[in-house]
Amino acid sequence: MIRRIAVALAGPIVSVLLALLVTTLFLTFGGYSAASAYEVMWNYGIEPASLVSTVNNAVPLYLAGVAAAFALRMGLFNIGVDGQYRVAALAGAVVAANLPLPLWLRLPITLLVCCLVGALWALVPALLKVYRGVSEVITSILMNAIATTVVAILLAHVFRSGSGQNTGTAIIGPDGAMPALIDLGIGNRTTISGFLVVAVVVGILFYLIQYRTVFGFTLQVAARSPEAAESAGIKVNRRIIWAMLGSGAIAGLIGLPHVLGTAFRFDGTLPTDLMFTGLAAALLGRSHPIGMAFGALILAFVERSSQVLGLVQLPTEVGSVFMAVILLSSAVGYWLTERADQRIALWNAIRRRRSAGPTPPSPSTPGLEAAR
Amino acid sequence: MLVRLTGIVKRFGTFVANDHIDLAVRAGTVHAIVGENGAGKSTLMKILAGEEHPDEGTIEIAGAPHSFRSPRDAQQAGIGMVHQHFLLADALRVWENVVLADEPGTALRLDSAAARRRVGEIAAANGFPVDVDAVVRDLGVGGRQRVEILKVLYRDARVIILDEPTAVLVPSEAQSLFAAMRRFTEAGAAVIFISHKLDEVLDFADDITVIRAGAVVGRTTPAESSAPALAALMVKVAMPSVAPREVAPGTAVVLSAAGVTVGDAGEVPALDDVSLEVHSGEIVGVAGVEGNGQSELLMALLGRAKHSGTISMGDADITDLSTEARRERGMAYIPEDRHRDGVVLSMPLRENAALGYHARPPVKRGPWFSRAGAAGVARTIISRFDVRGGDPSTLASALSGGNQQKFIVGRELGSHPKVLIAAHPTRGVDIGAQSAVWNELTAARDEGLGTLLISADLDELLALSDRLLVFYRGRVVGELDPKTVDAQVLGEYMTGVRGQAPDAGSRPDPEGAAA
Amino acid sequence: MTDTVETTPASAPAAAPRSLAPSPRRLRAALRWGLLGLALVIVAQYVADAPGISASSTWGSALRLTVPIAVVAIGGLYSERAGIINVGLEGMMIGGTWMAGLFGWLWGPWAALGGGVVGGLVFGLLMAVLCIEMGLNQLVVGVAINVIAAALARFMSDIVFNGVDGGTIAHSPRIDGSLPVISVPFLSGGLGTVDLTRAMESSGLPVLTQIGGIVGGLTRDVSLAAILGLLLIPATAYVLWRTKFGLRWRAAGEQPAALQALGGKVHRTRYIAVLVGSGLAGFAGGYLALISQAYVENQTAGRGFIGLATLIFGNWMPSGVFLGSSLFGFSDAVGLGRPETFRALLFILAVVFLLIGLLRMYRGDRRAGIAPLVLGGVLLLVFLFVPLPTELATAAPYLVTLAVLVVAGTTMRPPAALGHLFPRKNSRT
Amino acid sequence: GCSGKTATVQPSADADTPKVAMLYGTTGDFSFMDSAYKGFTDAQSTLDFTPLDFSSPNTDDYQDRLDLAISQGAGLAIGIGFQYATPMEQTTDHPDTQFVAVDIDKGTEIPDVTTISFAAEQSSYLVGVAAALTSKTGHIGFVGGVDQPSIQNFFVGYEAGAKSVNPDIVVDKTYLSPLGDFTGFSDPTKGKEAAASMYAGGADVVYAAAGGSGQGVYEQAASSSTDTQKNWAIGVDGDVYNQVDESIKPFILTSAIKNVNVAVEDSIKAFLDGTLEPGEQDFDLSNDGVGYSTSGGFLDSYSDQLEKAKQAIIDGTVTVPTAV
Ligand SMILES: Nc1ncnc2c1ncn2[C@@H]1O[C@H](COP(=O)(O)OP(=O)(O)OP(=O)(O)O)[C@@H](O)[C@H]1O
Ligand SMILES: Nc1ncnc2c1ncn2[C@@H]1O[C@H](COP(=O)(O)OP(=O)(O)OP(=O)(O)O)[C@@H](O)[C@H]1O
Ligand SMILES: [Mg+2]
Ligand SMILES: [Mg+2]
Repeated sequence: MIRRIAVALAGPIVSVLLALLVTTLFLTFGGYSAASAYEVMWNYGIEPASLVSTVNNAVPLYLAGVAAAFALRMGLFNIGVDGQYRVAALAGAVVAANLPLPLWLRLPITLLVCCLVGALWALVPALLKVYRGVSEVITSILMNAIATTVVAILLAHVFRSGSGQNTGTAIIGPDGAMPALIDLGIGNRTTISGFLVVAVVVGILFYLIQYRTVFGFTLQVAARSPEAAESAGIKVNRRIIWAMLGSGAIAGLIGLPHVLGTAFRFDGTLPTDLMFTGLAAALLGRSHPIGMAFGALILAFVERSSQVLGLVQLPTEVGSVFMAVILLSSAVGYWLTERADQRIALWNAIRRRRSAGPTPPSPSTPGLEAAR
Repeated sequence: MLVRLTGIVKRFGTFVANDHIDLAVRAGTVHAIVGENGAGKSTLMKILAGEEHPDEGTIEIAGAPHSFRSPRDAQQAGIGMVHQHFLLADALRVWENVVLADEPGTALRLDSAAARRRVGEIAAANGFPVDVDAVVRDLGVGGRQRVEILKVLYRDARVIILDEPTAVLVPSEAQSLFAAMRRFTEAGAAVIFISHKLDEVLDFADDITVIRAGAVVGRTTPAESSAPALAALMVKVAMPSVAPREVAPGTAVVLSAAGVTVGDAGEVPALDDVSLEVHSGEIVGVAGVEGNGQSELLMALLGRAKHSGTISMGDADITDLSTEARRERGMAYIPEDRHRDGVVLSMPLRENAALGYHARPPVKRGPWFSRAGAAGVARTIISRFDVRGGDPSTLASALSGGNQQKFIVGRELGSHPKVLIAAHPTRGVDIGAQSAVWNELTAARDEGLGTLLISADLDELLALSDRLLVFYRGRVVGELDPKTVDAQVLGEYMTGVRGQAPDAGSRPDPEGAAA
Repeated sequence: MTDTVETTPASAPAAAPRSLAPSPRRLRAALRWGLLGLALVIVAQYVADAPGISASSTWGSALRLTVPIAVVAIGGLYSERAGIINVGLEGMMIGGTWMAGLFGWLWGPWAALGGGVVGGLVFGLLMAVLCIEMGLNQLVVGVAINVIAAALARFMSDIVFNGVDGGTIAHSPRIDGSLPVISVPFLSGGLGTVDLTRAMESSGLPVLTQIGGIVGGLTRDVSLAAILGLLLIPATAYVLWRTKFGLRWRAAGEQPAALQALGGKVHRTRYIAVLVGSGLAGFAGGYLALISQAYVENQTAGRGFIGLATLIFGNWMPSGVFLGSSLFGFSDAVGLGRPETFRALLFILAVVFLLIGLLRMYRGDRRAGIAPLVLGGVLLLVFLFVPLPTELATAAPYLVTLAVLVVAGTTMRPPAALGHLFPRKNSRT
Repeated sequence: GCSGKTATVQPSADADTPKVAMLYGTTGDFSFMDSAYKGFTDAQSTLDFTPLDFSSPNTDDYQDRLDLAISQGAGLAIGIGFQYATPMEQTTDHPDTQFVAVDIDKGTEIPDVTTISFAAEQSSYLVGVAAALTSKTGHIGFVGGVDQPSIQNFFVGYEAGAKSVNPDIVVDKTYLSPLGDFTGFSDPTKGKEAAASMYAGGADVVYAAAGGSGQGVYEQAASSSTDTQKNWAIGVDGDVYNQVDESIKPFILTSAIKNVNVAVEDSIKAFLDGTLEPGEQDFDLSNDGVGYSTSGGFLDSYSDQLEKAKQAIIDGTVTVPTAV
């Protein structure tokens, strides 16, 4: 048990250390002082405002990670998250700005609409996969590009509000925006957005659905062995559709923290590539609801703290290099710790056998146990 | 001695799979290796074939010591192995699979004409009718096995290892395999083969080595031994046998198919207008060479294949019901291919115990999946069916094939079904386990379970069935009484020599068929 | 069994064809379809009043836009045929653009192409070590390579290009000179001969104009890099089906255990495939950099992903990749042209879909006929009555590809061992 | 508020000089951002202040950057791009920091913020006049990077200018990517093909308002020119003639100039002088905030007409339409 926890912790720690090492190499190669870069980043990163911003910025990353993980657990690679949240965010911005209802009604409806639209956008790849045998990867990529165009057309010709260079939808008033969860009151902009609650709820739902329900079980079976699933009475095609719908629904929420909490409208400032960072969070956290939360927080922390680098004549790209490297090093880190763990398990087993004397051979080797 | 293994030890982690095994094989002989599931037979053969490295011990081929670092080394020493689970690239052609990694031609050009010619020649010389240009995906089990053997022959093997070659073959295919084995030995090669079917071992082997728990426990020859004696060496149970039934079959029809046809429009249907009935407390056997519609029948009964005609359970028409609904009504299923259909190898036994029974208690509690419930089911199966080598948290892949099979049988019978559709329930299972499975099937039968039994093992069919249907080209060509039929007649039905009357298959017609 | 999946042989089945050279029957079919296509283009040009649809500029553009996608997709084919999923194509391509910028700036255009290959190889090596050697998840590694390449390109530009004359954090200095362009003699004015197709194109005579435009566009001023890139397709087909390596390569992606059991070197084969593939993806990046005569940040613009889509669209076959990438390149070229050219493309698609639908109905396959008929009908109505927003043209290649997928519905057959780990020690997967 | 950590963050800072922060996207677009950055560096070489450089390619952290500038004690924060309007409007508590927002829509008023607008349509009008005067085919083109108002604005002015010379002139236009998809600013391959299609279709002058993709347009102007047909390209924001390779210079007719660098440098100067006032500053033809370049001398023969058109706009006798 202690070993399990140690292994679980060692993975991320080794990953971060590896990423630091590689980034240091790059910085040194570029003729910069890595130590001062990290020091500056760390000092800025642990300022209260930065920490709050980290938490808030981790929310969309977490949602993106969960969205990807939801499909990944069914063996589907939903590379269309970007398109799904883009379309959904537009719908959400329009609803939140225009629905003549009080906040307590408007907000849930907005969330729901976003889920629906995101799910609908994900339905296209799902249906094509089921009825046409077309890989979801290719249709998702196409749907991303199409989403951009559809949003552009809708925005330019239907929902654009106001004039000038700003091409956003109508401004969302306080009756449609996400209220703050708490204001820590320790300086400028230290309010934690209500979306933290949304993220936690999504995380819990993800956990319950995927890990605790019969439905989640059927998804797992369908992913690992479609034939066995069909024989057991699990309709694989339906699971594919449900998994994509679920993934799309969660993806639909990704853009909302920005729309309902930062820009208060849908406009050109909507971040466009949350999917990959979110996927990184998912991979860092091994698709586990809590692991992904840590992954998202780490990435958001790095992103935020690297903003300060320009001040010390260091390239701000260090942040993105670090984030990219940590993605890889997380995989490598887990690999290293797992290997080490298997070794230890083997030594332990041999020692136990020696001390216990000759026993009948046990068919299940401890090494296999640990590899799970 | 062509092959001499001395003191072979192989450990996996702390587990000793081979424990100081000595083995000697003479040129020009067939050497059989028998032993229960997990005894270490395949491991030993993989060591000989250069796929595993022994921790201790020596390998001598024709008197010369060898240390194989790769399968390539073993092949160069003249050793070829046909795996229990075939190692073929489905998307490639027969000749491509055969010549792979040993192709004729230059670096920049593969001489496909020469390759195809050579493969064709070898096939012809050994009496293997295969289309060298066929894509392996389209071949049946027998065809695939022939490709595997061609791979060995193409590399001029002097020692040919066959790991459970007959487990998947029907008798006629097995016969032609044994004929081919004879040809190899007459040409001076040695054949080592592993089998759980003791009668064929006694019929065809020259020498027999018995392995238990990684160690050799006996060396004998067919002349000096008998099936019970071998079984006694291998395991501590008697030969599987079925006591004469005491409870008469019921009269209620629990499963019936009427005019069921499976197939694409415009093509010869794979299953052609089949009608059959299974009564409560009855085991109906289905005999037939593999590929004569049995798989399609299974898929149709299970609700996984589109078909015309009607299927009923009891009085209820279930034609339009999903697999899930059918299972809900008490249909249990032991699949043909346990790795593909029966278990999810990467999941623990706990989850595998829930497979197919996830929609009912104790696994399902409201919307929740009860791990405790599933673990309880798994534990019950493990203890009741003597599944060895795991607890509910063990991955299914860590179980030996025979134990996986026992687990599946236990899961399906443990659910108290009304109807059991069982395909090859003892395939690849050692005789101890086989006897256990047979006992379970007859016990369930006596409690009123109606079973449709599809098997390639004629002994099994004859021992267990109350009635026997013979399939040929997707039709039922005869209904026989297992107590009176002789193997010769059965074989003629199965190969289409008999029972080809135009409408023989449309209705079970015992009198006409048995004549 | 998924009985709902339609099996339409839109792309050839994945099994090796007997012969690489097209059979007479195939040639005749190709000719028939080619003539039908030509007729359609001519009709569409007049119906939509869109000279652009047959203009040599459009077809030339189509060719140039096809090349990078075809090459990067072929790069993906190398690794995926060996069983390694390659989501990192975009990153390898980025590596290619950057190195091409560096090499090209220092040593000229030929070096730029070589630099592209080197840039791709850097990430190919990373992928090979991580996926083959360590057996890490291939999706993870691919995604990581994309992210790393983008970040590194910027970081390295800051160090290497920024401050150099003509270079910035987003650009390399200019690549001086370009690769030679080639025109076919007598057909399109190569070697100082007459330019027949240009004369035809400007003749204004129906049919002659269009043929002149299409042939001229495809044969005039074609860059050597483009020719090299396109030659990769038949070359790859040859390697895949006519060499010893090709057989082992396919086996490594279908059933590596079989290859290994026969003494083949699975890991070495996969290494070679991944490295060659990454080099090609980098080559595609180098090609882009040559077009802009510099490395420009983000200039790959997602083409690596389109390449991945094309590879899947093409069912992991070189011919399929060619088909997919030219479809994409042509629609892209049309989308960049005048609006009426896009409408002409719409018309062509509508007619093709209607024809396919009718053909399927006629052959008695009603279910398969419905989708193309409906889609074709809708497109025709849109063509006739709906004024299209101009923005739609930028999505032309994506929409066209999606529509074709809906209609064709391939039953994809990826290499059987795609994405499977193959640990070094064990003999069985 | 200014935090105590500033000192460690700012090793090279001279604690006494005022701090000026510039918040911008990324340089290297050969136009807008580069120009702004030039203003910032030019100011550093002539004026005495501590520069704080905030660059980020992200589209969603404008507010963060602004907050960071304030917390680092910037006396002046210059935001490059209209996206800074909202964050600056929402940041109310900044007693020690003055704000300048560059490239804001004309007529936008933000309390306590100096907003600078550029009449890009006016310069585009003039290059449109130049294009129409130069074109031999009566057919010109426009390649826009992204289909968004700021770029449409260039087109509107360009077309109006061209039509003022030749009402029958044909003006092609293509946007490389739709609204919200910024790849159109960095895809020279597409820029090149779009221009190729226009030149082949008969246009002989193409105006590229496409950021980095413009490079492809310039290259295509050169490579598609023949002995009988000379094709021209028009650049944008900075003087493109000075940025491109020698071999391409002969094909750069002119550039529509937007003196962002001047705006930045002037703001810093005014800040240091203590004369920077909140409110609107319009950079247009009248104060040479925008204009057109004459490098290469290709427009020498039309200078009278161009100057006349310019004067007409300044005088208000001609009103250039806008898209924003
Ligand atoms: N690679 C491995 N790692 C760990 N244990 C293994 C490995 N291969 C085999 N074993 C173990 O070694 C034992 C012997 O396996 P082997 O395949 O030799 O049995 P077998 O006699 O062929 O059984 P069967 O009759 O079921 O085919 C099994 O219990 C198995 O669990
Ligand atoms: N890595 C492993 N760890 C533990 N057991 C393993 C491992 N690899 C294989 N085994 C077990 O070793 C045995 C040998 O594997 P092999 O593939 O020869 O199948 P087998 O036992 O002969 O299978 P079957 O009886 O199903 O036909 C199997 O029982 C398998 O479950
Ligand atoms: Mg075995
Ligand atoms: Mg076995």
